[in-house]
Amino acid sequence: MPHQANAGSVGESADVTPLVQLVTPTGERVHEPDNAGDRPGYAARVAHLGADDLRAMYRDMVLTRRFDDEATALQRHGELALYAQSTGQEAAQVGPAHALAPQDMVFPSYREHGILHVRGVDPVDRLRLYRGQDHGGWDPAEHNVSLYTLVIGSHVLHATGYAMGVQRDGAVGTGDPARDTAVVACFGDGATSQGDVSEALVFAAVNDAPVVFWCQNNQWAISEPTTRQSSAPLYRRGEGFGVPGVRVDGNDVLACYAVMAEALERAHAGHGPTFVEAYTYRMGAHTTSDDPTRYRERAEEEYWRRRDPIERLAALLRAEGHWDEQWAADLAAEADALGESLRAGVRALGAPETTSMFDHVYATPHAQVTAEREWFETYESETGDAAEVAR
Amino acid sequence: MPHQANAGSVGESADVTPLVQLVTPTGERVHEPDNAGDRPGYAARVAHLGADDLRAMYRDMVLTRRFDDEATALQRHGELALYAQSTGQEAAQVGPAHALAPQDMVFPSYREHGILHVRGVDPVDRLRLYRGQDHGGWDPAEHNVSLYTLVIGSHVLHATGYAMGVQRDGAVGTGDPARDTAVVACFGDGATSQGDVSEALVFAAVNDAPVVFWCQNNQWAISEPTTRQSSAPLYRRGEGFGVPGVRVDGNDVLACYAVMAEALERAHAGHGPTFVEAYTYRMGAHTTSDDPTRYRERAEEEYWRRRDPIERLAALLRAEGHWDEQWAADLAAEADALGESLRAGVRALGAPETTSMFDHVYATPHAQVTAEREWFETYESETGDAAEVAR
Amino acid sequence: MSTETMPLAKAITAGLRAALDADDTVLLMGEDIGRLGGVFRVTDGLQKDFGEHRVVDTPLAESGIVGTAIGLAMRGYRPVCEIQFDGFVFPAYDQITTQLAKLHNRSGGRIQVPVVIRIPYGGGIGAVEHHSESPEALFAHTAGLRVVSPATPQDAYDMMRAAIASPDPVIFLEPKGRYWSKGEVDLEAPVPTIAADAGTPDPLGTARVARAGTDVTLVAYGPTVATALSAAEALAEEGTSAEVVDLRSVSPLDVPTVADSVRRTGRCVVVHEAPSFLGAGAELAARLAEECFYHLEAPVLRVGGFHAPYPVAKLEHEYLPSVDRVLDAVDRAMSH
Amino acid sequence: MSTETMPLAKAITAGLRAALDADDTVLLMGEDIGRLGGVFRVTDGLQKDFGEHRVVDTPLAESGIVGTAIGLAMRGYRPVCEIQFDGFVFPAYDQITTQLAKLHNRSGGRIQVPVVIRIPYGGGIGAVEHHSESPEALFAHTAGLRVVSPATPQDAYDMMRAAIASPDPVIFLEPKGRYWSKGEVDLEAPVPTIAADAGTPDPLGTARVARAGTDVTLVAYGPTVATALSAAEALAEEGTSAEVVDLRSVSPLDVPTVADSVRRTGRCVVVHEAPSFLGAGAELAARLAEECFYHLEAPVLRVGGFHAPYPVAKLEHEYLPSVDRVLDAVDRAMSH
Ligand SMILES: Cc1ncc(C[n+]2csc(CCOP(=O)(O)OP(=O)(O)O)c2C)c(N)n1
Ligand SMILES: Cc1ncc(C[n+]2csc(CCOP(=O)(O)OP(=O)(O)O)c2C)c(N)n1
Ligand SMILES: [Mg+2]
Ligand SMILES: [Mg+2]
Repeated sequence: MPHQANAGSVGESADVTPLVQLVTPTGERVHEPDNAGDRPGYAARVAHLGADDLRAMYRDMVLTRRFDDEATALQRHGELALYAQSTGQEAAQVGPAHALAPQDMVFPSYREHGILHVRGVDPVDRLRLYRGQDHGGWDPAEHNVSLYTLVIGSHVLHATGYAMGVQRDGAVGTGDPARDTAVVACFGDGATSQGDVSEALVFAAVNDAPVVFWCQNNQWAISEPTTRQSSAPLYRRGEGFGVPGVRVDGNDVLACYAVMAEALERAHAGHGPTFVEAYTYRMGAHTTSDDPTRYRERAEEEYWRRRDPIERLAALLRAEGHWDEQWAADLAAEADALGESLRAGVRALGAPETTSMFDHVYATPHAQVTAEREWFETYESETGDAAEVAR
Repeated sequence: MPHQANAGSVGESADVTPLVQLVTPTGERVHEPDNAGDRPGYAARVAHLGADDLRAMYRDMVLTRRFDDEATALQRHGELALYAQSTGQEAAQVGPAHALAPQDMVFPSYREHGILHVRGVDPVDRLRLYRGQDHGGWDPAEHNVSLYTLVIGSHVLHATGYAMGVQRDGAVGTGDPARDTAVVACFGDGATSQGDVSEALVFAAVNDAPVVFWCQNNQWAISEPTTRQSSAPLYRRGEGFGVPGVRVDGNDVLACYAVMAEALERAHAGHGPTFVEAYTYRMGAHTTSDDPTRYRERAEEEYWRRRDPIERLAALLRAEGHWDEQWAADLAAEADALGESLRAGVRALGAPETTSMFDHVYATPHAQVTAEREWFETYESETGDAAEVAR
Repeated sequence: MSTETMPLAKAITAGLRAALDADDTVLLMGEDIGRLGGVFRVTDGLQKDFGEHRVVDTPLAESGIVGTAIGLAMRGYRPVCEIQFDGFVFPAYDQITTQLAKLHNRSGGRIQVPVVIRIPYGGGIGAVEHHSESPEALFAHTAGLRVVSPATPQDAYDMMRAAIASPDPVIFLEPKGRYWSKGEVDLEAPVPTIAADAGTPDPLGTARVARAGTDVTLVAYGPTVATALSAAEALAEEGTSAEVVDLRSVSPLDVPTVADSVRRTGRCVVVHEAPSFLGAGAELAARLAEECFYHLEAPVLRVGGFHAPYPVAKLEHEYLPSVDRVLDAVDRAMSH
Repeated sequence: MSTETMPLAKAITAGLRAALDADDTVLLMGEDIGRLGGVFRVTDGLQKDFGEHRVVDTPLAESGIVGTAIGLAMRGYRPVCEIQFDGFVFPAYDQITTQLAKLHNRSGGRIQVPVVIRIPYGGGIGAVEHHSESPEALFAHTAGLRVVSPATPQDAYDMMRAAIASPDPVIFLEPKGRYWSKGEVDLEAPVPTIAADAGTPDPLGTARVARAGTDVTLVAYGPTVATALSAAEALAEEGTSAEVVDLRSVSPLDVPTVADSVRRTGRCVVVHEAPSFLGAGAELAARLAEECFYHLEAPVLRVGGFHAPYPVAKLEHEYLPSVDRVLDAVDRAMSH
């Protein structure tokens, strides 16, 4: 993968696929020249990250992977209805998450387990939806992470609107790093085809909204390759709307950090939105219900297995002398502990109250809900636990 | 307005607004250099047009303007419910219409009176919808012009789907000028914000569909200036989808002809879609219900009145010695005759049969319609003409 | 109490103005609502007084309008979206149905999305296609939305302020054919709140008896309330006493108020412009049969639009429920 | 007559295959319908056999799918669109409601848009949000669309071919919870045509008496037909004879067939998964009251989903109409 700085510039022809990369697949640093303009180049944006920072990223990626494996196993054991893995996309999630300010707001799709992990959303809560236990699962205000959105693309408009609210709150361009707020909308390559995503680009551009469009191109939308969604590289999607674009190596956690840092800087300063295509790969199935052998080649999967983002960062840590066997062993133990507590936590989730399906339909009394709830309560009390009745 | 060839090339920075122009506002020819590639330049694409061709275009523009004036007057006299003028946009409609092959299919919005005129759609039929007489008005198959579409942007997807049908019919890339078929989708600057238009770009690009996106940027969407819809020039909208774009001087009928001819050539040859921004101006109100004094400056209207596309072509005809007073007088008489026959034709349209509202709801029997129609017929026969009953 | 006479449209303007004045988080968004004041001038003057950041001319994209309004609501704002005409709400249908209606529930009550969607709706104005439709049933079937329509200027004023104050999303259907009918409005009236009980002065959740009567109940809302009242007038001349109930809300339906009336009259005709087939009248007929089975002397009859696209303007008065069609239905109900 | 036993899903596959075989203008479009064969494998093998131009993997954009299908139909094709799950049809709602439903009418009959929209719908499969909904009322209220749902493999096969042959657009709701229930299918059966009269073998417009009975009429369609049949079975053991009518079509509703049954039984319970509020049961209740007022011994009762978002999988069997809830409603109807 060739490295090319200033990737998003309009001057590139569509045939070249410029890619911001700071670490090669074998773990060597890429020292790109500084940008021509007055802003720092991408390499400069990671220069301050020391061994501890890199190890923290590595730790988050490893724990995210473990979360994936455990959740997949839980699904296989019937504890979850479904699960969508992030395996292979850890760099494209942990990197940007590390660049966020606490007040920044993230709108995930359903696969951003790495971002949710870094933001501190409770691991068990993250599986409530996949268990069929809850349509949401956590309080968006607690960690500034909105809920999963399953209708592809819808939340990209919500993120844009939220960013328009941030503007109205005067929380951009103040120069106060604790106040200036950006919003991140996460979505996939397939989602770019949805009208809502294009409309979000329209609204974000004309309003200079502080939003980062973080598109993880994992090269598949279930069984459809990205070529079915676009004949132009996705990082260029925003240009014609007035949103500058950049393509980053999504398996390079430092490059993802740097590109997100730049986009956030723009947003915080009030300079408007950025579209980022993080070029990565969905190493697993679309979800636990999917069977990728029906539509893609094992050779392709093999190719990408050799580009595992976790191994790339491990190689860098080793190359730069930051690898420490004791630390690695501790991390493995921590991952085991996470797995155990996740298994226990998920299993401990009881079934919700049957009447809870009438909760929060409205925030205020609504005669139809009230009447039906009353009927149901009477019916349930008369017939015993209706849940036991087979259909 | 600076002329710049090769307007759509990706290499231009967003700040420049390159514009294909072949005739200046004062009627002088612009002899642009040929394109760098192997295709002819824009000037070369109009070189074959002789005096008769230019006069035919002029005639069509004048008759379109007269149609507008008469329809507006008919609305003022209560004969039409509403009317949307094309005044100021005649070059952006007559130019491309002259470039079409008979088998090409046009999907208009509601303002393409110039295109409908050139295609031969009966003038009275074109006003049935505006009279509140018919939701359509003509047979799309007769002149290969689809119906007006009032929901902004919807028909751009229909055009794209139609073009996908053309591909399946094997009617592209045959080299047979009587067979190769293109599809034109007409829409405005405001429409570019609709998700459907972006989705049409997605579908057209991945399918290489033979469709031309003909966007008339008349600088207003009712009261909103184009800056509320996009912060990038509209001709660039398609690039990030893989659809090349070009901006043409929409008040220059020859430039519009040339740019459309190029786009059609691409489509006919099977090389895929093109996005054209015809930069023009809505000289009148949005519709007869609108009052533009509430939102735009008289000075702006004045500026554009001096750039009237009809006068520009007249100046060219004069400059090149093609103006002929007898011909001009005949044309004025023809316009008068059109006005008269339009007035008479519209007035002669009776009211539709009351039961016709049940016609063509379905092409096959549908019990609900049958029952309601029967009820209505009985009710009508029992109560006399229900139309007379005041509400 | 200082009342003013004003058309329904201006009462809505007054309601918007009052809400903008009272609460900085209220903002209006829509196409052409700024300098133009909206195609019906309902937002006339508001951008001038409250600025471009509170009265926002949006791009021409209804899904974008509602989707960004949801995001603004999540950030603490109370957006009031204008959809230019009824027939143009459908590009936003997904955002309304899968997001706006469900976010409060999805979040277990942690998120509120107090978004109001204003839709000038209904026919009778001689317009072209897509400008005269009545889509209320298409929203009321979905849980999570309140669907309301005022019939008088006072209700328009009160219900608009109540809708904006509501923590739940509200589809606010403005009977555009009645925009210019006038009535008294008390501009000092308190903002009504949504109540748990029928019988409280809660115009977002309770019906209103617009005219008392004893022989037949006419049920209407929005634009057809005036039709029902005219029919009642005509019936009175013939010696039939009709009670007119103005539902005001389609979701929820105030069934107790209607049932109470029907138990007294024994007969009921529901009048709305939307197609009868699967319209609000169907639900009411089903519910009244359940609640008043032994009181009904005749089936609940419906006078509504037909199962056909809204017709061309030249035929719309054949399509719309007219006083005569209401009288015809009352005749049928009385002769049962 | 050569019949084969197959699950309902495979009967749909067979219907699609037969239509693709018989008519070159038929094409399938949707997300993941090609190599994957659709997430339910309903289109399994069809791309391999008919090619990428007839079985088309589309971009991820439902409005685009339906909008381009309309354009293809205008060019003479007969597109069959797959919407991956019920909850994802709403981005296409505008194209379906304002374009697909109305183009034939708008053009004065000059344009036909024979588009079929296949939607795996309904619950009971333990899925996450948006994957279990029943949106039929949201389509049936709009004139210009046919809305149907098969309950047996034979009907699935016949109705799919009839829908594709229909010159009108058809919303084809596939009861995904019953995809794997098996039945006999006659693959040589002629393609049924749409008829003007009730009583003809037209599965797109007429109901089917699935079980004869005398005491109460159970009306169902799609996934709830099996529920109603199980309830009838249970009732038979208790000595109550229930007739089960499988509507097959929600638009149009075959009221004569149901009314005929109700005139004999005097009691009726309508069962569907969609919320009762403003659902198809409401329309049927209203119509039956009109048609059989003096025959009804009890109000028409409805067993449906609640006015709440489709719940989490762990609660869906509380939400869905169960045999027990049907029996409860029959009890109430019988004791009226
Ligand atoms: C509107 C809508 N249509 C269809 C689906 C079904 N669906 C779920 S995920 C998916 C593919 C998404 O691909 P992409 O955007 O690339 O994200 P990824 O899953 O690869 O992360 C599809 C089609 C959906 N959830 N929403
Ligand atoms: C979906 C939809 N939303 C709103 C409208 C109302 N409307 C009619 S024309 C128009 C402006 C269109 O502007 P533009 O696309 O620039 O076309 P122009 O009228 O300038 O030719 C609007 C908002 C509509 N017809 N459809
Ligand atoms: Mg993907
Ligand atoms: Mg315009």
